[in-house]
Amino acid sequence: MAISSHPEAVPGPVGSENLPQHRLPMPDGGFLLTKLEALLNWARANSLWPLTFGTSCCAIEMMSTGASRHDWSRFGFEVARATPRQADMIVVAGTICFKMASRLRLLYRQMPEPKWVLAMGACAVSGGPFYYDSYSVVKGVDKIIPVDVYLPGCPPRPEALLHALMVLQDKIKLEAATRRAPRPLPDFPFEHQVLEPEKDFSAR
Amino acid sequence: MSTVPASPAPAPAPNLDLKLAALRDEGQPILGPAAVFELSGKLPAFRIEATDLHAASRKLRDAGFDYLLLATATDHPAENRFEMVYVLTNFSDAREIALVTNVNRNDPVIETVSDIWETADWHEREVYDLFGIRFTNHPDLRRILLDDTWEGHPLRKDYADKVHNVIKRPY
Amino acid sequence: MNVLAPTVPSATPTYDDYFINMGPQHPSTHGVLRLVVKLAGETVLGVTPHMGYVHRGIEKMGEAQTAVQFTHLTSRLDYLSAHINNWGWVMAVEQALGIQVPERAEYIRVLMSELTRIASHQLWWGVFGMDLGAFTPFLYGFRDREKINDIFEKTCGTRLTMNYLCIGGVTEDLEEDFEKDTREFVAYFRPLIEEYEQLLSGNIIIQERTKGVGLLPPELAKSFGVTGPSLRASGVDYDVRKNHPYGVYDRFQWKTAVSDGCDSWARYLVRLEEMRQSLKIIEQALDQMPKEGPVRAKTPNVIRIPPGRYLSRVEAARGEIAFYLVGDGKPIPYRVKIRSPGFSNLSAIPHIIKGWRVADIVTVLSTFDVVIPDIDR
Amino acid sequence: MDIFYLFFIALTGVVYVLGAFFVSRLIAPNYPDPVKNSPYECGEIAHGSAWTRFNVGYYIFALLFLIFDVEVVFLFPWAVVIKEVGIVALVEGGVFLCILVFGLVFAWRKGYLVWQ
Repeated sequence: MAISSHPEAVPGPVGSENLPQHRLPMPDGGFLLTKLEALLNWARANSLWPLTFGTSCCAIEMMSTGASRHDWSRFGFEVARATPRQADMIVVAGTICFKMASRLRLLYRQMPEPKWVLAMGACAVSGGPFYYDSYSVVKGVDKIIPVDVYLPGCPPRPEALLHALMVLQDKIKLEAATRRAPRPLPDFPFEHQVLEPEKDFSAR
Repeated sequence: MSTVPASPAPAPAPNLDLKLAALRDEGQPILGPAAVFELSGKLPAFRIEATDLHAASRKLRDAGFDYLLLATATDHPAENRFEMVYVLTNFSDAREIALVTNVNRNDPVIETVSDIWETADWHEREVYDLFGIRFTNHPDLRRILLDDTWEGHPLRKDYADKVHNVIKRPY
Repeated sequence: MNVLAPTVPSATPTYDDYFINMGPQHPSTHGVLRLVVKLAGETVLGVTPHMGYVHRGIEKMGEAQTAVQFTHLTSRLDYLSAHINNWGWVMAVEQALGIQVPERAEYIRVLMSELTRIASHQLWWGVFGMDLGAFTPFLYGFRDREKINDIFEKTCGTRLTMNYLCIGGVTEDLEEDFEKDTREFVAYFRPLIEEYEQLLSGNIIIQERTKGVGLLPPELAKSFGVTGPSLRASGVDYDVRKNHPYGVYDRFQWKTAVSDGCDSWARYLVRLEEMRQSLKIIEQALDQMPKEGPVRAKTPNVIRIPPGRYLSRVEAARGEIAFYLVGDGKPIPYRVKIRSPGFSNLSAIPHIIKGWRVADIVTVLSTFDVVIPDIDR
Repeated sequence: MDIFYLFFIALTGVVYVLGAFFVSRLIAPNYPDPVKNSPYECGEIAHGSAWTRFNVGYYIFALLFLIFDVEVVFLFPWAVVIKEVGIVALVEGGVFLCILVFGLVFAWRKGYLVWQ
């Protein structure tokens, strides 16, 4: 029973049928998994709560994936939380500009620890159609936050998003569940612009 | 880099179709002799001086053009000028007239029309944000799209951005 | 001082007003729009929108790409009316070059635009219900929207940002069973609008939260350049397809959905009515469409935009979108300005939300059907 | 004898709560980050302090909610035993509800249910 379509995935020693053993050389993950971690990873992988974060066109395809035909709650992603406190992963759906980059970084850092990022759409992967000649688009989200799964497409079809989520689930099932160190944040030179709401209302 | 002909011959093109001729005959008396009818392309426009922009807008507003479609600028660095364009139309038969003025590029200041059409408030803020043209007695002239800490005005032709790595298209 | 004596309420309120941030990441701002809201308890003293979080500089890119290449960016502006944006841009270039679009292509453009308008209103209706707390309309709306996506996918290849309209007409001819699918869809969807009415319009909570909320007087709407269903709900009968007809829209018999309720409830009903009118247009377009003929005019190999100013105006799902194009004889336009409906519609919201409660901001924002990349460009 | 059951119920409650904390401390990764504890304001850095004087309307709504919530808490055990006790419990419940309905009508008339 091949869990993921990963070429080098070698089925490990026979575990119980719904808690498969897996041996795959992972740079930062354990090599041979113990029972408890498999159980934890299996539980986490099948109940990932995405943060509602959509900036542009890919958000519509993400909503279509959440709607009735391509229902993603079959795989445990249904509960899209609005606050980062209760979210496990961010589906970065859409273009990220320099003004939004520091906000996205803050949202990522406000999420509790086992957290993952899925860069959905060409804009999030590499700046997409706005790679050339655009002065305000960050060329790829991995310059702001560490990304786990890249999903090309402009916008990617809902089935493509579902496949990317399954690849993310496979990745989670291979990681060391307990002592998973947070991934280092790439250095991003643009600091957060401080708010002055009084200025907004002084003019009027 | 060839630029838009600054002021083509005011003589209207021979094949000026009826609709444009009607617009010209309607707009000319309202705006008076100061406005030069200019048909460059397909948009009927009246070129006026920046100083009497506000008066001309007021006259057109009272003459029934109650809908400012868009207010924007075009950068002509060769002739050291910004060309401000105000496209006016109305909500009944939607015929459109453009007011075109020139603003000196070194000290771009022009009077606001946001007291005539309130939609101009945000359009002018965007022009200030992306071109750097200041609008006198505008209620709240601040950047609207870019970060307040952004240096430079991106839509100028000579905008060079060292901070946000702008990758030029190779072909 | 007698403790039981009734204390006269002090003139100045005994509480401070404070600011809250309906910030870039907020479920009800339909994208990344930040509203700084000044509150006194629950009542709103003032709202200041902050945009630019998804400002991609499309107008600057227009000065670095040829007119043909720029078409794909226009469908990413207001991605819910992708066809209509393409049509606006393509019409501007055709006006500049004086290209005459063949008859069949004109009808295909009308069909695609009206289908896009229905799909956009379906999504709006679903998200409007979700904003007011009812999750079922979201599923109903997207279920019917998938039918339109199938039709688009068969003809144009993609579901959302189709690049189907091109300079001179349409890139490909229609799928052979396009007409069958579309007629099936019209027959399938017409009774469903009544179902939409039953599901939401009859609901007392929706009526309570939208009737009389967010009054947009016609004069204010005109002065702020509000267009589209939000303007027609304030009693101003202005629709670019009727007042400034383009393409073959003047050959169809339909009426614009106008209501002079001026409130969120009127905006809600106007959009439902607009879906019915779009169905009527689609039927008439299918009947009158020439069965065969070229779908694309002959265009020069290198499309150079002659010097001058050109303007095209099109009625998108959210309002009037206009493309102002300045050419200088080169294939790359000299200046591209996109007049987006959302930009002007949003500028009216701070003036009509004063005095209402925090929950009404969500209602007004949702009935204005705001799409953020359309505002920021 | 039923003291033992009472003790047993209390025990499972305590074990259940403490167990949850203990397991999460054992398994959940714990990497505190000053930004992670900063208040969430839709992606922006929080501005100003939340320690402001609030409108009195909130207090009234909270009070009304508390009253009717506690009322429901009383009704649950009452509903369980109403069959054995019979008519007397019904009458007492009715009186209890009437008093509270009278309170609701008073609040309604005074206009506290509508936000000023």
